[in-house]
Amino acid sequence: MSAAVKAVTAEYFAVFREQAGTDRETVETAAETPAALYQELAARHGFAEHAERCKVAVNDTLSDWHSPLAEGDRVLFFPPVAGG
Amino acid sequence: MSAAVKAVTAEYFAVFREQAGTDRETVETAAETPAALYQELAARHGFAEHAERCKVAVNDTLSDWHSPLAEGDRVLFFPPVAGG
Amino acid sequence: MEQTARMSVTASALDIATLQAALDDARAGGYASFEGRVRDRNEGREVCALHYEVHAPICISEGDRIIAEALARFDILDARCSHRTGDLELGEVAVWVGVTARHRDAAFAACRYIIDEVKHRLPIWKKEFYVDGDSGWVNCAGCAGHAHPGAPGDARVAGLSAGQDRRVRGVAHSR
Amino acid sequence: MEQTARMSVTASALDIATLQAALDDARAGGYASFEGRVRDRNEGREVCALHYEVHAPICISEGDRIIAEALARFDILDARCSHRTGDLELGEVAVWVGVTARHRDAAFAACRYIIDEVKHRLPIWKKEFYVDGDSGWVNCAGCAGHAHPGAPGDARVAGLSAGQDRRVRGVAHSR
Repeated sequence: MSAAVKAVTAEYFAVFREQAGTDRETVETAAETPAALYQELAARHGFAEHAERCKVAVNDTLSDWHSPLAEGDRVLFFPPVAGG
Repeated sequence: MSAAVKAVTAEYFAVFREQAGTDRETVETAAETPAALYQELAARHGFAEHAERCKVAVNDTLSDWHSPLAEGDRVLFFPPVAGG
Repeated sequence: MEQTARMSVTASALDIATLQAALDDARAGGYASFEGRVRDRNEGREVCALHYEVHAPICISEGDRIIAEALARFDILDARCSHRTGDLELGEVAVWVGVTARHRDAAFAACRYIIDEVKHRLPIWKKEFYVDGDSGWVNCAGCAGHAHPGAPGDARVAGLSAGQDRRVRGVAHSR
Repeated sequence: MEQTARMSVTASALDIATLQAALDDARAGGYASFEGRVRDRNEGREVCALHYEVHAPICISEGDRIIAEALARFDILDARCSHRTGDLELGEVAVWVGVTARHRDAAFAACRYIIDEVKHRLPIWKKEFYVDGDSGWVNCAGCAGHAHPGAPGDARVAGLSAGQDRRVRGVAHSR
């Protein structure tokens, strides 16, 4: 697993934004997917939600958690919605 | 069947009113129920609906077709409603 | 001492904002409503106007009974219904139902229940005027089969010119 | 060349009369609508205000997709949805759905479909402020069990003060 390190922007909403203490940050990461990136960031910021209850968008389009990440991507992390 | 003849008022609505050519009339009848009265009046005015598709009210209260009729009752004949 | 009716009948345009305001309730998380309107065709014929004939006292008492049934059956806060009478033009609202509830499940279910029952139980008759100059009272061929309210093909027209042969079980038509 | 969105997001009070007027259609025999409102309690706690956070671009694109699904699935004429963002007070309308159809079956079914999907798929988060001074983001414990939208007990609050131990499958609460 010698994946290249890339710079991406992580954007946070609602409870993620409050827990991260910011609405966006630039991250240097070897993560190849939004799922892997989420694991890194959840550990760093203490996000309590499993990814399967959340959604992710890449460059303002809803995305699969296992799509490939590219240099410069904006990755939006959406906590569970209000639902009911 | 030597039922006493009584005077009742028949009131007609919508297609019944148009077919009877009046909205109400006084009727001398031996009919003991609204159902029997309807048969008389349907024959006279050419009402085309079966009573089971219609409703009847006596003195402004929805009534059973087989309730007893009394002298002076106002009997309201309701053709089928628009439904759908 | 009698409670104000939740059902109303009116000869002028329905004032839905006012009707709806009577349902305001801080406990309400959901408000479901339905408007039945005069549309430009029915059963394939072009409609240009509509006349509703109503027996108001029984409309109101039976409409109130329907709403009381909805209040007993569903977890709703309140409900109202209002129906027009007289002459209506295309696009006008003929009937309105509004329901408030804590949650939307009950609001939707009760709103549907009320409009279905109103359409089948209230003494309200609809006379359609067609672009071709004809007119006729709209009947409900499915009234005996009440289990399928609103099913396509439910509405039929009993024309005024048809004769005695219409006196058959079911409905025959002038069309 | 892009078609105007049928979904909208707005920071000011929803102008339902204008939203509804966009749906006027002479072919419409029925109009079904739903309003979701801020209510005074949720899960037994007294609510005094609400804040909605929204990701508008995806709200609009995904909301439009939901309405397109409804147009394909149900025999309706048109539909619209609008959602508030920002700070709301008790009783204010947070979300509105309106649907026109020739017949009410389709109008009700599509209205229900749209509000259910909107509540579960759009990136909209609700923060409740309670009378006791506490606040929290409202989550949906049933999101994985999407089959029971709106079921009682669906909504849960993920409080802001809870720690790492909340990182379990399902939801843990600050209450």
